[in-house]
Amino acid sequence: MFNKVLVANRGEIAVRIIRACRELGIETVAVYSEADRQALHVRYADEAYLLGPAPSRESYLRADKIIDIARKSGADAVHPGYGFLAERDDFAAACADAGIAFIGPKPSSIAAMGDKAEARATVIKAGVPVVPGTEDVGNMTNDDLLGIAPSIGFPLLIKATAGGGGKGMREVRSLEEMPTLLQSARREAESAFGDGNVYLEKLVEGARHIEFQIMADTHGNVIHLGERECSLQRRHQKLVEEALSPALNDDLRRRMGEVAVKSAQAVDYVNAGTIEFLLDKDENFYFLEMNTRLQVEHPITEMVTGIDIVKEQIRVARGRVLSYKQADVQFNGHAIECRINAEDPYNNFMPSTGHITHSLLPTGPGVRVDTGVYPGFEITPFYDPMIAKLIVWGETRAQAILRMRRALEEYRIVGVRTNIPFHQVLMDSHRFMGGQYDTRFVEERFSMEDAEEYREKYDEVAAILATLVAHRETERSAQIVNRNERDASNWKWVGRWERMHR
Amino acid sequence: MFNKVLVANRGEIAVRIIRACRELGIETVAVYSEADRQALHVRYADEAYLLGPAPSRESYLRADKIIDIARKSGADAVHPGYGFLAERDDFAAACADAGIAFIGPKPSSIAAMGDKAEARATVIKAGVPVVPGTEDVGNMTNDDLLGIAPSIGFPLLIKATAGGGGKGMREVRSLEEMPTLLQSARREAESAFGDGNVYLEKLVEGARHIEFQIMADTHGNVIHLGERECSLQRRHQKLVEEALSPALNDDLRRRMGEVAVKSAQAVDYVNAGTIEFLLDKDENFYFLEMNTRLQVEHPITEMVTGIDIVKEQIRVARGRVLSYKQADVQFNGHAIECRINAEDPYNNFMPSTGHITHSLLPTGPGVRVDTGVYPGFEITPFYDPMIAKLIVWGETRAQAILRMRRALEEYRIVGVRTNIPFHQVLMDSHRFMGGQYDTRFVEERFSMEDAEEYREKYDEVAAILATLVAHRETERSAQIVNRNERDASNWKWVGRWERMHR
Amino acid sequence: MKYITTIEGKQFLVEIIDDRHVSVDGKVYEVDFESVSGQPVYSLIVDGKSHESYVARGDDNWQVLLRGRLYPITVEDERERRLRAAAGGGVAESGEFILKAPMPGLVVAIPVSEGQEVKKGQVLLILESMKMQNELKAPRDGIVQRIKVKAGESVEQKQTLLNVM
Amino acid sequence: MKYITTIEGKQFLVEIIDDRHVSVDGKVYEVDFESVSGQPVYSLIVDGKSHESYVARGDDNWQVLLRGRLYPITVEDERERRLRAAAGGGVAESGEFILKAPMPGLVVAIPVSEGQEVKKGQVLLILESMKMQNELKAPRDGIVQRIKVKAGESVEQKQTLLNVM
Repeated sequence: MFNKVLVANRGEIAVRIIRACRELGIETVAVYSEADRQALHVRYADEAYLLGPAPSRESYLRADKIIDIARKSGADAVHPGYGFLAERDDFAAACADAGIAFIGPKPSSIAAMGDKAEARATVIKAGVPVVPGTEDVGNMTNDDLLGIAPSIGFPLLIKATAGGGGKGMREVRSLEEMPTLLQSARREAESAFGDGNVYLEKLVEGARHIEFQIMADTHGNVIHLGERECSLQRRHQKLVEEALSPALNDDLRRRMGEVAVKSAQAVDYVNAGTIEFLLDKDENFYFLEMNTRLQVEHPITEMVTGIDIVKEQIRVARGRVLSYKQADVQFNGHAIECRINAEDPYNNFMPSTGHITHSLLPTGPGVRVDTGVYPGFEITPFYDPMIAKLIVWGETRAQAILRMRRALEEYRIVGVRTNIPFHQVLMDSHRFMGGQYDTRFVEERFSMEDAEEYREKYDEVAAILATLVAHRETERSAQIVNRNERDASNWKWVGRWERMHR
Repeated sequence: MFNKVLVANRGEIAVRIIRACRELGIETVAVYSEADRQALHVRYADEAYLLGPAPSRESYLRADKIIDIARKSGADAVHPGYGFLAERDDFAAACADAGIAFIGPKPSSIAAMGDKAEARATVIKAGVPVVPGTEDVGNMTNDDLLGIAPSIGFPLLIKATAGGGGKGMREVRSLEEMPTLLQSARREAESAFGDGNVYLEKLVEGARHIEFQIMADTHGNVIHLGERECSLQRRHQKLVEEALSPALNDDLRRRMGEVAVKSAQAVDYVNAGTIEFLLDKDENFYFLEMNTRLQVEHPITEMVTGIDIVKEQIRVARGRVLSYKQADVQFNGHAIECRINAEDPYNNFMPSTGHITHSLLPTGPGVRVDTGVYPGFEITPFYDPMIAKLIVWGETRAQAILRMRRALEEYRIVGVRTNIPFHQVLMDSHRFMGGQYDTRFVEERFSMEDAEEYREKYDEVAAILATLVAHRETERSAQIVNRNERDASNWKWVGRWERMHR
Repeated sequence: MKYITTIEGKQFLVEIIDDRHVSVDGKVYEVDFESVSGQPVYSLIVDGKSHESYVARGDDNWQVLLRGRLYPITVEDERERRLRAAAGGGVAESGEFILKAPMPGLVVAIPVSEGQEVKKGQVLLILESMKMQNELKAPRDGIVQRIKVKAGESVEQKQTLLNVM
Repeated sequence: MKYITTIEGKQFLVEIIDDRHVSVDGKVYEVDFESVSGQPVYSLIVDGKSHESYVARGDDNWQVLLRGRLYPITVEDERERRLRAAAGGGVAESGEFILKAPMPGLVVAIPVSEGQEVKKGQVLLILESMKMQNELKAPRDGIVQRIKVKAGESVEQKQTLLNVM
């Protein structure tokens, strides 16, 4: 039993954890970097201690300082959130050594699932299906690879061992074209990473990214809370998640859920975790990896199950038995999450920094916003661009989509660019509405230009707006010139005035 | 079937209705007074038309103008919200005459329930229990009243016919003391209202105010969505509501629900409505009145049933069959609503007006805020002081209370005084936590001073805060004086400086 | 800089040592004090404890709203305190009291008349605003001098309604 | 006042008649136009239709964000238009292009070298910010002139990175 939790994180997830603690009557300790003195988690926590300068490695990644602060403040538990130290088995072990409860799995489970080869081997032993392919061992020659390819089957992927970002990756449709593609893949990998090693993996076509939420206690009980559909990604960053997935039926859900539970049991798992699968069009599914922590998108599972996952994490870490058995987990309605990022969807999703000068949150029935920012707060370049999660619930998937559209339309954030327009265009797309998408949809078959037709409907209004704003500004600058004064307003009128008169 | 709804209201309820319409793909028309050009309902609606000057009787009560605007804009339905024209049978009839669907009951039902004597007579005929007493007919002599009193039973209340606000009201414990009390009650009523008429009503001791939500369609189906506990009132204004009531058990809920349905059927009711009851300590309950409209506190019922009442109102008004049968209505968890009013709990709940300069909404799991205001909006003296409804859901009543405390602590509104501190003290009170309260609790047994003990814990912190702010201001005014300049900041430093140096 | 800070009779001697330190009755605390979003909302971290408060100026004090409780606080520096002590100290329960409209509204009733003796807490005027009737009460005993408005009249915020001597 | 307002090649002749009226290509509309909360957020009611938009200045245009769609718009009055017509019109696809850091960050890689010919859309520099790698691309064909930073260097917002002629 512990009574004071140190939250070793920042942003919306730190706020989320503080809320759960407060609702359980547990005291909270925030830690913060110099850039985060005014952050919401500092304002909401009972105690707050400075970690160090803004860069993560000097602040939120300083495991030693965090354990010192836990000791100093009398915190007897640590919640790591996601990212930063959440999947570092050495940090979990260091907490245990210091006599501080780590609200998460055992260090051995984190380590087992953290090593890709070990995780794969472990779950294969437990009878869990994985994507067929050569193991990621490197140093295989072209002859080795050409020999093994037919047993994996075509189409397959050549992937760079040092890989990432699609560099050195080639799709192979037949054995004949494979030698040439191997050459070019190795060449690209060599130039990109200085390492020409490649391996093979079956190409799962039209694959969806499906993940199951696991909860396990220290008494041997493991249950799943259903799946989340996470196929909408860009550059391997999730953008939109749904619970449940439009691609699963009850039978498939039961079968995948059982495999997910088995995977967790294979590493003697405790607390909340997520099993990621690839699911193909023929309902074949393959274990990808396990995330041994609370997931960004956990709220959509909370919305459809009514279970507060963070409170349950704390219960389990306190040694209690899970509050729910598998049969208690019922799914009600549909939930969608849009990740609101400070990035410009009209400029290649470039991150955007600056002061938030104004903000209007969507509220009302079925809408939840988890955020760590507020008007007056500065978005700095040091951390993740995700500034809020907009989550809606509806009785059906269609109602949830309509509600999400309504909420996106209401949401105003002024001061930084956000990807809200991306989500708006996505929610209007027929492919999304039909639930017909896979992991390549956003990058290959989606464009902000899809909205052209829609746009014409309001172009006259847009023209009036631009003209009225320009007119007002011209008048304002004229007045100011008359007064023979200048001021440095947001309006950059000086620049405009100079352009006009030079 | 209609496709465009005029929302004949303002504030949070207009926003609530616009949201429901938008989520159903129905277009919306807002109306607004000169004070409300920047109101949220104007910003969110598809169309918006000016009604007239700020006072309600020149704007939101102008039924004629509203019907004109509906015609002009092509709106084929009107949603009246609550207050203003919501319970005016002539307005409902005028809509029908103009061929516009009124999203509410028939004019005859509004009229029947609007007249206190008729409502009472109607439900008595249907076998519904009412508070025993003389009918509100006036002109009874002292002898008449003394004669009838024993049949009502003691204790009873003498009430002014013209009554209101407790004036001319007397509690009578026995026949002996009644003549004297009649004299003084008449004298007070005469001086307060210019009308000395009084009547008698049984005094229901320790009464709770319990109301049942009714939904009825045009096909003869009437169901109830359970009760709301509304006993926490001040000057007959509800402040906090809960669903379900801690005072009811399943059997009593079933019995009261049946009576509520019977009451609605007695006036051939259609659409959403609310039956109000008084409930005494011995589980006797009495019909008080029916509100023939959407209720302010409808969200707590939505939270525990998962039913969107406003969407269901629209469905029913479109002639559809109710989406739910009585057996479909299940209650899950507990919900609480706090009405956030612009009034100062430390100054006799005096209304507070002004610009909202800053606002931070509580968000996260289980929290809903329905509001019509935002930073930059001005609270004017023309309308109701309720600026937001803070609604929370929890798996149990205890969890809901803890969550409400958390949400109240997070809520910041700067620019006007609010009653948030009242709610915070209330949520900490043992009586509230125990569910032990009746309609007189706030006025007779609650005080903001109850918090004295709690306050001492933080008085040193408060002293530091005040001193730092005062110190900073002194330094700032000194600097400004040095620069021989003055500015008109929020800080009123000029006044302070003058006081210091005179 | 030293201040005498008083919360309803309870005195604290608060010294601002430097930007990061204050002492209260001799005990030194490390403080980190910032206003949030340029508003009169303050974040204060005292020896690691995080507090947030809305601090507003009252008529003759500071109103600190902290964790749902309101603290009326006076802050005086030593010079102010000496001056007040020399002047006799204590807030006199006499002098003229001017009742001003706390908000715009409509005068519903004035249950007192000029020359009438009134007790502390007695209702002087009923003002309707935001659909509510608000009773404005006498802050102390006295005699009503001049009534400047009448029932049915609309008044602006801060408009003088009547005075009591 | 008359303006020529252009959305991606589509022209509108917009005349501001008075505070409450504008015409677009000769058709008159009643407008009610206000900024909200002192922000560049505008509420516009045109013949009863209520719109809300965020309007920001781009480098050489206005960016109007309306109902989830971005409209890049140029607004010119008649004088500006005459001047531009006299100057030959059209934005020249030549001259120096200076690549500046769109945000503070860390230079991860510079896949081009001085004197190298680059095509429109080619990656000039990779900048890491907010844990993301962002590719900065050439807006048109040209030759890289001077590279002022190197991989591993931290840069401030708006700092010049390199230029292309």
